[in-house]
Amino acid sequence: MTSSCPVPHPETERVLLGHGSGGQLMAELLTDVITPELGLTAPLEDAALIGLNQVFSTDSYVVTPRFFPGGDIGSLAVHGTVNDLAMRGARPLALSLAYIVEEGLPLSELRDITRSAAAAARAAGVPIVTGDTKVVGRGAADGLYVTTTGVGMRLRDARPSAAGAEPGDVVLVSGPVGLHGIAILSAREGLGFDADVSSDSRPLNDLVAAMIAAGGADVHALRDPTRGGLAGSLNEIAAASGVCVEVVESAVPVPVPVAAACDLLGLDPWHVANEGCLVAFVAPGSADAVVAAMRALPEGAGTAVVGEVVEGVAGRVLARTLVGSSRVVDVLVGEQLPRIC
Amino acid sequence: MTSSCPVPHPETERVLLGHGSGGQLMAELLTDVITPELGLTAPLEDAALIGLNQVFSTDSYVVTPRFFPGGDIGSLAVHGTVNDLAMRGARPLALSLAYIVEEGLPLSELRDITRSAAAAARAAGVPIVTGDTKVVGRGAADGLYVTTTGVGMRLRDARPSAAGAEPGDVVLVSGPVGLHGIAILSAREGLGFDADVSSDSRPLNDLVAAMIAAGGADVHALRDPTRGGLAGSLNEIAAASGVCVEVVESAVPVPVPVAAACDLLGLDPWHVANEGCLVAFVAPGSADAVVAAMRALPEGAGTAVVGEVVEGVAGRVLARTLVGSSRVVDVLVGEQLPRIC
Amino acid sequence: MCLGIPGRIVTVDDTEPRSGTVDFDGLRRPVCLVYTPEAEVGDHVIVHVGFAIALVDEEEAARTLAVLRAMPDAIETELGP
Amino acid sequence: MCLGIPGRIVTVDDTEPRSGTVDFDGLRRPVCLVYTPEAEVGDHVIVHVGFAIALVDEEEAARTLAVLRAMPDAIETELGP
Amino acid sequence: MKHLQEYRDPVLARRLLAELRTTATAPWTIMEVCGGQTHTIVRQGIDRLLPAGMRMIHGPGCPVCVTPLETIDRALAIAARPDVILTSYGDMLRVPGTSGDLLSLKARGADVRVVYTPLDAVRTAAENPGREVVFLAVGFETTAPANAMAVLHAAATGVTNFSALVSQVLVPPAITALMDDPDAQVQAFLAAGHVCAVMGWTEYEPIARAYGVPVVVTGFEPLDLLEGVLMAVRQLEQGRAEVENQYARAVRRSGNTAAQDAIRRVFQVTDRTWRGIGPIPASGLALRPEFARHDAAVRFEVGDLVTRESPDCIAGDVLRGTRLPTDCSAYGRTCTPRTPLGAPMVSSEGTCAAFFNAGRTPEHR
Amino acid sequence: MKHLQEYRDPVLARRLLAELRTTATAPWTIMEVCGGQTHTIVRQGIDRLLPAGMRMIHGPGCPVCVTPLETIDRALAIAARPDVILTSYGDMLRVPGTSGDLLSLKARGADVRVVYTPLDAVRTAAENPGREVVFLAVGFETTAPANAMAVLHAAATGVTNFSALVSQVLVPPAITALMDDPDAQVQAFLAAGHVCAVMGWTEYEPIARAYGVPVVVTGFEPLDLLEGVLMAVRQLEQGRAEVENQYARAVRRSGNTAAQDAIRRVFQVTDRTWRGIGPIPASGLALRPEFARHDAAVRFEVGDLVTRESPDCIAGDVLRGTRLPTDCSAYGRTCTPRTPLGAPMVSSEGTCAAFFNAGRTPEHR
Ligand code: SF4
Ligand code: SF4
Ligand SMILES: [Mg+2]
Ligand SMILES: [Mg+2]
Ligand SMILES: [Mg+2]
Ligand SMILES: [Mg+2]
Ligand SMILES: [Mg+2]
Ligand SMILES: [Mg+2]
Ligand SMILES: [Mg+2]
Ligand SMILES: [Mg+2]
Ligand SMILES: [Mg+2]
Ligand SMILES: [Mg+2]
Repeated sequence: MTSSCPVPHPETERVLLGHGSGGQLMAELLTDVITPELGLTAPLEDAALIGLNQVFSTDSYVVTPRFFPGGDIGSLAVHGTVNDLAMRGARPLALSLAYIVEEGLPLSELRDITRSAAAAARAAGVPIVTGDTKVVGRGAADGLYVTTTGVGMRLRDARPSAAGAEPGDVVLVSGPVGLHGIAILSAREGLGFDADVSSDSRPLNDLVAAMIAAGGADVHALRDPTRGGLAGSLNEIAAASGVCVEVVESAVPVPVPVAAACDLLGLDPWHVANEGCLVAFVAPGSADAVVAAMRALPEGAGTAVVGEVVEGVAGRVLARTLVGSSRVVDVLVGEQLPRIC
Repeated sequence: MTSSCPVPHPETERVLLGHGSGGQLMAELLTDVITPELGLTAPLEDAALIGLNQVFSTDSYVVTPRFFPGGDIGSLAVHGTVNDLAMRGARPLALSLAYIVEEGLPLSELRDITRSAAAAARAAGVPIVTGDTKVVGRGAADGLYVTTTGVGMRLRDARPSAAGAEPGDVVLVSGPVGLHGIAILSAREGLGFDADVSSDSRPLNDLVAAMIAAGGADVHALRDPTRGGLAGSLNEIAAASGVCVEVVESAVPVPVPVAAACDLLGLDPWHVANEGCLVAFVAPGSADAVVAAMRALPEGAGTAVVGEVVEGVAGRVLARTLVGSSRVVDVLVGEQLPRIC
Repeated sequence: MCLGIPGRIVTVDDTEPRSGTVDFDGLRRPVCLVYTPEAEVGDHVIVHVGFAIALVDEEEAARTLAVLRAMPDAIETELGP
Repeated sequence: MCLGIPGRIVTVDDTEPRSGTVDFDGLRRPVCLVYTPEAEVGDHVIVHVGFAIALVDEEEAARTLAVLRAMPDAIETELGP
Repeated sequence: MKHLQEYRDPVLARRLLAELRTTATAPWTIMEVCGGQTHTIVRQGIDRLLPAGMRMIHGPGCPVCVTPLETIDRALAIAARPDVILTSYGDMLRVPGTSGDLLSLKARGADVRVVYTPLDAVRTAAENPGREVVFLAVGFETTAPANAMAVLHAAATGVTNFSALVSQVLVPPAITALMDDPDAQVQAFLAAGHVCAVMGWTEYEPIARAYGVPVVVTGFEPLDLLEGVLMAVRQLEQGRAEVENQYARAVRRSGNTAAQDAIRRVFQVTDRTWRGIGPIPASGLALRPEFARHDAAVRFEVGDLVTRESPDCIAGDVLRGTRLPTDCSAYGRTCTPRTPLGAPMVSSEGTCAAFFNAGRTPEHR
Repeated sequence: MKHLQEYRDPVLARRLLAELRTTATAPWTIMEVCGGQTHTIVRQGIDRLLPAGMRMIHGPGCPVCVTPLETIDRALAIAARPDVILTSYGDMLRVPGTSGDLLSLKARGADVRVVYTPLDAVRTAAENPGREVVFLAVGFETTAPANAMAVLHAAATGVTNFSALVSQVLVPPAITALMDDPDAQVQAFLAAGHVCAVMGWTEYEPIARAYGVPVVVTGFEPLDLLEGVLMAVRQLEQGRAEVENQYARAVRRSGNTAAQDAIRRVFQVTDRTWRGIGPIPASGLALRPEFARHDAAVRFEVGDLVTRESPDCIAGDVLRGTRLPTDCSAYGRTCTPRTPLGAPMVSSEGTCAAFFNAGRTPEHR
């Protein structure tokens, strides 16, 4: 498309909501705008390494509504960063908690969210050691935004990386997918539905510790499929590792109400965000031991073997469909909009 | 005041803008709402210690406008966190950079700010190793908010702490005060003034390294007088250290246009934010060496001896006034509102 | 065309136009029932953009399924790819 | 009462009501000059809530300062506390 | 979900495919008209399991694809007004107009909101009396009853700041136009189950007769589609050309008469230009004049609209089924779901997007 | 800054203080009327340097302090209306009304904006034609010309959505009321330099004569104040009671006649209740009836206001100079700048806040 081409042109000058949705637009934003300026290579990992064994990760949380079935923005912000550290095989050591508060927020709500963040941190065994609070005027935020940052120390023998998947690896999912995103949607006023769904938001550091204990360096890749969902994480690992992944559609655990909500709204459950499960690529020799270790913990009880790394186009994720055919598993473009027609 | 008391009552149920202004309201918010829930002791330090020598600090930046004389939100966010690490005597090791972006922000602006943050980090000798980008809908943010978090390692012999000031300590200020806050005000549309003032935003880690090299453990307390200004930092150190501080009003370097803006708007220059100077409390035996080391660097060229720790009411800061009298140096209550009448 | 899925009516409300709540296996949504005046609590309806556009005929559904289930089994290897 | 500070007029603009820019030692602000019709560029005015409410009389200022500066010096120890 | 999960059974799917292979003796070409059916077919890879030579052609049944460019441009112009809240189904937000889409306009400050049902748009209007709430009322016969009820409800409750920008389209005239095309390759149709749930299937009987094409009213799940294809192939093999109903659990011959009544009360038949295809007589619905106060096209003067399509886009041929997306020179290069040049690349059931998302390349169609 | 920095010279300040000690032979009591002067005195600790026994009493010259509670409550009620943008000088935002202050109301959603000059409020109105912009027009004779010009400018340019909630007050009637108080302890006044820059000092001549009190028109810098005190003490020592002008660089005997004309065009003298003090005849300015369309008190019906002050607050005595803040049982306990019970604890030049911020305790007054 040349600039004189009199055709529809997509927005390329401004940030769209979809730039934050963990899909293709987001990848483009990072690749085109952010990482070249920072001199970073593609930010494929959940957390960065500092030196040999220290791990460092940050995330901002802007979830609406702030309270939802299964959690709130405070606990979510703790779990999210704890999990990003865990995805690099790290034991979390300390967290920071930074608030951006909109003028007018009830103090009681701020207290409740802080209490929830503190409880989540305690439960994950990580202290919140420092923080910050900024207040912006009415209308300059939507109530409260939270940024957590964590430092951690890699566990012995832990080397998981999005670029670590190898041919033959077994692909695991630690629990049902789509719960968090659907719980958030169901808690929103506008969509007017109500679902028997709670967010899966929870810390996964103990689960990862158990996996590393069982599989050591054979745990090749770990990822928590948050924004962009399962499809996003699988594609990121396939791309970073240069492998082809095949997933069996019927093996992926999608809870019934999640499937119903996706059917109703025209969403793809594999694109829906999760906050309490992980995708793992494990060398076949250690897969049984890792699965057993995962299933021994409550947060891994629903672990499913969903696929494997196969011969094929590098960076591609395939699904074996219900009817026995195959399709390419796509990443989200921008925001996931309810498909109605 | 009982609840049946038919008298004016201040807002106690909601967050006010003033809760973010680094004054008394902010202290109240931290003490009453945040720190008890987190189980932290009063968050008096710029950065937390993890273990013996690792330092960890976070801050969110919500400055309006995003570009101002002397900097922008990107460079500011880097300097702010680098400086908070430095105030604990640490060499910064790595930074994270988290964005909350309002839908509609020009991508070019995001690129410019990222470039500026990267340049600031390079200049300070600290890599930005990880980041995050969230997008919120139109009207749910004011363009862009930035949260930086840093980890650092304490320099040998460095022990500065807000609680470290001792009787007899010499009080130093590394440069002119009030520049940042007035530069921001002058860049705002609404106030309609225009000043020959640039923000002092800059990294202070080299300055601190020079101070520690010269004074070692005799550098008792360091603080960058950001929100709450010089008066806030002095009061915090006086309170945390349980000492009485006396400052000589005429010794504090207030640039002429800062004084003019404060006179015009009825602001107190000691309450205005800074982003490129520090307050130091140094044992008298090392004061000359430290001052000499500071003045040898551009960012410390304007170092002034402004006061000392005296006998007196613990936690109180006194000013020797121009006319030779004395007054208590107060902390800001809430936001600093232009005083007109 | 367009997305329409079956759900079970769990309440019929006293509103104008006629509406109720439809359950989709654990997800409930208010649905306008004005075009299915005969539908009652317990019935399945096909819901499209918030409207029930058809009442599911249970007998026909059973018949369709019976036909499908009566189909002879296939040999796996015939199928590809 | 009320905050009023002296600044020097640097421009007089062609507006209704009369206004201009006043410099306060490196800080400039638009100021309404309607109440100091006689004030010109270079003059000092006292500005209060965006209005020049008085033209500074340089001669009187010099006289006041001269009086103050003529005052005999004091002995430090007389002053307290 | 009952009446859903059963139709996704992989064992039954295999049996249906085996039966289809046994039944089909020729390389039949069948068109599913509906974008929802296209979605299932492409996502489940059903077309790749068909007997050798047999083809599914994906028809013009995606409202996102066929809504005229002029309507999109009009919606953009109306949405740009500061007093307007433009409401739409999520699907329409990324449809390219001549100079952008609604999502980009939103990023530039327009108040654009997604609704799940048009009644939500009426409620938004009631809640924002100082604003004009415009609903982009597109779709086939399925959305028409809902959109009609929104207008009736607004009129009845005096919500005068609600209006609809209507571009409803009708399936049977489109099928007729397709069959009149000398390039027509379609030998049988799967009619869209939900359209028929509303309208019944009597309109298809003259088409089947006139053109000698089997028409099978079909549901949306994998088994529905496989059975629909099988029923069509059986007719073809037997030389029949009738209307049959695979989707009997939801569709009656006369359709939903209450819904049809509402459509008739609110709308009247009009000529309509289909994006990519061109004008088709009597193929659309417009608001009746008595609802002019709820007609956004009447209420908002937007001046002359100059519409321009990409010269590379062959969406018309794709929608008519005469060419595949992979035949388009822009496909996967300048035209991707991220940067759609034509509407069929926008919605995931748009034919081009369905192909792209499934990783279809010219080699592997 | 020229005409500012010179009057902060510490050496000259010491000379003035020495001269004052030499001159004063009795424990004179002098009131500075103006809050701005109070601010300098307290911040510089000037009163603590005065000869033993000599006292400065801080007068009622802070508009934040004396604006009637009823006006604050009315501003709160108007600001709570969704169509209103309430504009105010920053000082007024924390002044406690009966049930809150403007800052809290803002946190609860009201659109409250700080302006530096009333002309900004008029501009805000011009820029927001769909909203009502109300300016809280308080202050003494200094702000009156600016506020008058805002009304004249809005009227001249047809900015009909601008209105002012006026509670202007006048100094001379207040001084008269103070001197009529049987508890009056004031022996001399420092008149407020900027009030006199506008009004001149002829109004003070009858007061000086009638009550036998020296009045010195005084500026705001440390040297101004010290010289003003010295001039008052000289009169007292010499038994004179005249109006003298310390602030000759800015104040002429007749004041600023252009400004006085504007005040007279827009305002008329009215009785006014001073917060903490009570009603004082002819002590205020109200908009003339011909500006009713710009009069917020006329335009906004807010129903009956029930105002209630804290029973602990002795602000009236403080403002009259008969008691010190440190005499108040609430001072520093339930009443602090963070939780002001009365207006003098709000603005940093309010007498109670000035005391508090300077760390004054009953022991160390
Ligand atoms: S691929 Fe794109 S350009 Fe080609 S026909 Fe499809 S929508 Fe048009
Ligand atoms: S200290 Fe407070 S309560 Fe006491 S007089 Fe002053 S304002 Fe009133
Ligand atoms: Mg992650
Ligand atoms: Mg992260
Ligand atoms: Mg994360
Ligand atoms: Mg901080
Ligand atoms: Mg909000
Ligand atoms: Mg700091
Ligand atoms: Mg910090
Ligand atoms: Mg900081
Ligand atoms: Mg992230
Ligand atoms: Mg904004």
